[in-house]
Amino acid sequence: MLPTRRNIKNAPTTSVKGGFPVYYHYTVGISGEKFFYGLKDKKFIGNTCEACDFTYFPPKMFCEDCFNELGDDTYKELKLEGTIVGVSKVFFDFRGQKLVEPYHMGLIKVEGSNTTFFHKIVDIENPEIDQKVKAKWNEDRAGSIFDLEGFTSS
Amino acid sequence: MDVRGKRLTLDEFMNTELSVKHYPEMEYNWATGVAITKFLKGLKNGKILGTYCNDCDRTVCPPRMFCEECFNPMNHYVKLPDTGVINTFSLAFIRTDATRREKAEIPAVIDIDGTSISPSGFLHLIDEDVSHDKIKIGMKVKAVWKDEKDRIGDITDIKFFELLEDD
Amino acid sequence: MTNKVAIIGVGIEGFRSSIRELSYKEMVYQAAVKAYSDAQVNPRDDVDTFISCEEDFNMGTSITDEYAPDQIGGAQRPVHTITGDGIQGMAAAYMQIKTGMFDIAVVEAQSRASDILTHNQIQHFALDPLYVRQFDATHHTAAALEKQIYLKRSNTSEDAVAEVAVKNHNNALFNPNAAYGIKATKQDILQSKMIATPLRSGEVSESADGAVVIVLASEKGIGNRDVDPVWINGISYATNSPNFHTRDWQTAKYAELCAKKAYEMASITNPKSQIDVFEIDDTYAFKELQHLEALGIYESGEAGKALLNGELGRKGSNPVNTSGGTIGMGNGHDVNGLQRVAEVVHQLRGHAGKRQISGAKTGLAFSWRGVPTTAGAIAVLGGN
Amino acid sequence: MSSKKVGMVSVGLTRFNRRSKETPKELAYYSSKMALDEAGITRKDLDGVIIGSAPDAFDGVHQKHEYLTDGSGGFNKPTMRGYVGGGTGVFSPIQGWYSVASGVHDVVMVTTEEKMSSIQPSAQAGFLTIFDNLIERPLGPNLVWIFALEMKRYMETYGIPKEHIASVSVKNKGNAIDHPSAMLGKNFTLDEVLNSEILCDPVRLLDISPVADGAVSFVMMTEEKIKEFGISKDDVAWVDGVGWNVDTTMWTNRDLSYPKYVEKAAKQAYNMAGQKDHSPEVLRKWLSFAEPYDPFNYKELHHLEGLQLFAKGEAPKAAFDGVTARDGDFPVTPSGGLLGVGNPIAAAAGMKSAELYLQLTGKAGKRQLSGDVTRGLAQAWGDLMQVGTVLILKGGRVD
Repeated sequence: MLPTRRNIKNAPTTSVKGGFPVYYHYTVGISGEKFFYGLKDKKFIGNTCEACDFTYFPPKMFCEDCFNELGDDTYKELKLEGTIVGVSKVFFDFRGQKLVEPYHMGLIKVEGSNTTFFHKIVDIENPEIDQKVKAKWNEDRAGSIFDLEGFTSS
Repeated sequence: MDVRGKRLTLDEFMNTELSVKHYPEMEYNWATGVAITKFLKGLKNGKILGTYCNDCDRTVCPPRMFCEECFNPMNHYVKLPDTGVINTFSLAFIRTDATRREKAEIPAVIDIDGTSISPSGFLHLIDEDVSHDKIKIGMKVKAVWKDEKDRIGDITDIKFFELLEDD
Repeated sequence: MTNKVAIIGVGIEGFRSSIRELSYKEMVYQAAVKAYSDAQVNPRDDVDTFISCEEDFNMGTSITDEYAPDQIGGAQRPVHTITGDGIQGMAAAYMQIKTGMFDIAVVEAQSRASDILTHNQIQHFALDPLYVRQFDATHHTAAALEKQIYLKRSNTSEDAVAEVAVKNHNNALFNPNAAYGIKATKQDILQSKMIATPLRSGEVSESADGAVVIVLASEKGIGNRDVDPVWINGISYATNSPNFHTRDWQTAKYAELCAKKAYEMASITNPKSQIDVFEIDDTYAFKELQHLEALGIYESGEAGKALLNGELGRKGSNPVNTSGGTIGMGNGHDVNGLQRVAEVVHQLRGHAGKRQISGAKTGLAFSWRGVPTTAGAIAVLGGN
Repeated sequence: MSSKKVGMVSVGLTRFNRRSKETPKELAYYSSKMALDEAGITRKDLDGVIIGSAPDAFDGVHQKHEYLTDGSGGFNKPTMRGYVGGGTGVFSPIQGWYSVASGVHDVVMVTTEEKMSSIQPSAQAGFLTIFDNLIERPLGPNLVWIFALEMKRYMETYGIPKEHIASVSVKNKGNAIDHPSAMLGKNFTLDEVLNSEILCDPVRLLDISPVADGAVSFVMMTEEKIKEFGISKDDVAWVDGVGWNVDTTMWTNRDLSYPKYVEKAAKQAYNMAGQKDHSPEVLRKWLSFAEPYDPFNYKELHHLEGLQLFAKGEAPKAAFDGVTARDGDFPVTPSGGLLGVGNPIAAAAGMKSAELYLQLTGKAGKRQLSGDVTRGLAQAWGDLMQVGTVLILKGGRVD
């Protein structure tokens, strides 16, 4: 039998409750703007560091390695397909609650990029590493990560 | 020097379709420990407690389990009077969320009588109905407690401090 | 003077699944008193600099270093926070002593997981807000993906991963500072609930409460003190990339990077034969194996086999996590590194009781910052 | 053991904005890249990265250190984040100093960053959580409270008129007109400051520095590396002294009229620099100028006294009389400070550290002080009115 922690919510000791009564509004930044508008238009926008011969998807304003700035002329459209690098069927959400409908999260190497894109894999019973996949779009798109419903078999 | 950073107006910042919102759920239930548990229980009983350090020969408030000066344990709890002196105060017209209050609340550091270093006390509030002209640093104050049945062992068991020199 | 830095005192409070009778400051005070008595120092007179390792959201306080000084004796002294692991804090203290301007330094880290009601949500909050956090998947998903890639790449079996957890839970039975010492079996682990394929809950270290305080000193700082120094022969830390898109999923790159530097400092060319005891991060069971390979102690795919051969057990040729690791002692988050260091110090001093590895002269402590980071820190320690 | 000589060879700054379009990583990139370019080196030359950023609650990412590593040039490098609240921006270059002086690293990037616009509904909401979780937060405090309480005590103890304190706002916001990063450079009159909107008496709107987004970076390295890269001594500022100190958490048990912790940090730095005489007249001659922390106008004065640059209670009159003006006898905050340039916490004190470098190397543009600028001091402060961090730099040709 494996250990579990005592239910501290009901621990019979003196305590004071509190939290962070805040919320956040994040700008998507310079490269994020190109990426999210791309999704809205059913496009994968990446960008390439010529010096490192390395293509970022999502794009980045700078190359992590050589640290050159990647300007407007480095952005380009990528194919809407890729390969599964890793995949996991997720049974719990970020609150630790069991998901009513478990789903697959994948690491996808989008064709033409050198990076691994984290998104859902949909409509595939048992996705596997090295499997080819393509983008599946949502009909309602608003420049959000969820404009892309996920990747499905190609 | 060519400094960069694109300045956005409030409107550009808030009303772009691309921004991402997040409502974090970060909740805690901090154990109050030995010293603050005693302090809060004292408040529930209408008492202000401090601790006495044998080695430094001083009484401090709020109480603590160890002395930050000599690093020895502090085990001797003492009941202090519920009176003190205004160390400093402010007339606060803004709230925690930065919105304005019409009537100022009056946060203050109260040095509790019977402590042997000065200052030694805690943050609390002064009766917000006092006339702003009247209140001065160094004035004597006394705790105004919630009704016994409403006290829960919290710093807010003291409603506020009232001025003693009223005339 | 040869410019060496030693650990001269260690104090541990906990680890237990929860320590509710003390506030976190009071808990740290208990550990500090033990460390100072071990090191024969008075913190108010003898210590030149203090470092506290903690993260705001793990403590529930913004600018949480405000509350760091008193319980370690640091009021009106040079104190600063490292928002990282205890071994990173130790590296900061090491560097300060190496400047020649400080002789005695204190490093403290603590975990008050029981003060946190929403631990999953807080770890979720560490994910990139634009590209990762928006999915409602648990943060353990990243570890699951990494495990899958590791098993495939190194051809390591699920059995080996489960046996890591079994070994560490069992080792913890002999460690009075461990929260989760239990006679676990492989079945317990393999049948535990699936969090995200292929990661099961039995492979994930449970959080615990506890604090570790260590005292570091130069040779001048040691002076005539009656202490049992353990020397820091090598210490380093490294980050790969914080982005899911660009980080290395194939290996624990951060471990490779910092090991290279620490081995160089400690003149280690063959860690497997030159090091006697290993305390290696096992926040997730597979991580112990993955880290052993990235640290150059085993070739890719060999760590799992070595484990199944019994090499990594207390009686094996390369004992790993005699303390029980984070799986056995309990996940202390910011204090994990100092948990590892404390055990190496116990082993090198011959104070490890039933866990003692006879003749241990050199030890390695390695920590990882957990999902979603790719940050690790390492210390190579040598006994007298 | 003797420490290695450490030189700061470049700085990089972003513009300080109330709201920036860039992500925190992108802001950090701007300043880091500028510092690399100014130094004439590349990321490959770095063997360590120090990151300074204040509460995670502002940028809105747990484990913010890790989040900022790629933008700060930390990919595949040793990266470390130290943290002393508002004191961070001066402490980060101190960390740069100890990581190089120790011989562990030869060339380091130090990047300080803060993006305060992300937190909603206001930065004040984030400041609630700096108060004691058990006996203060239930009272509903905000950050301005503690400044008001400390300011009131300071004024009461020494009988300081508000005009004297307000003159610091006029000076610093005016100085900031010449700072390219500034968000609030403007010539205010004393009356405008004194009659601005009341927040928490005695604190009014123009007594306070504006919250901001921004980043500031430095490159620091050993003397050997400076030679190796062929960097001219004119482009170097040497670390002369450092000090830091944190007072007890029990702020309501402290003498709020005098920052003892700043005194202790300052004396540590003066002693390291070999300056054993700590009398104000001597120190003011020894230093060419100072950049004390000014998130609120009275803090600059409070700190000048803690730094031993003026006797207790005497800094306000000196400021009012123009002694600390950019063309005064002892220039204080020629940058424009937090009051004028803006206050992206860690990056704000980073900006003050950067001002030392810029003044000492003659690169401060319109803000350049006249005469021989040989040695400067930056100081920051933070936590619950509790931290003092002090950095003293001297010019590249000063022995």
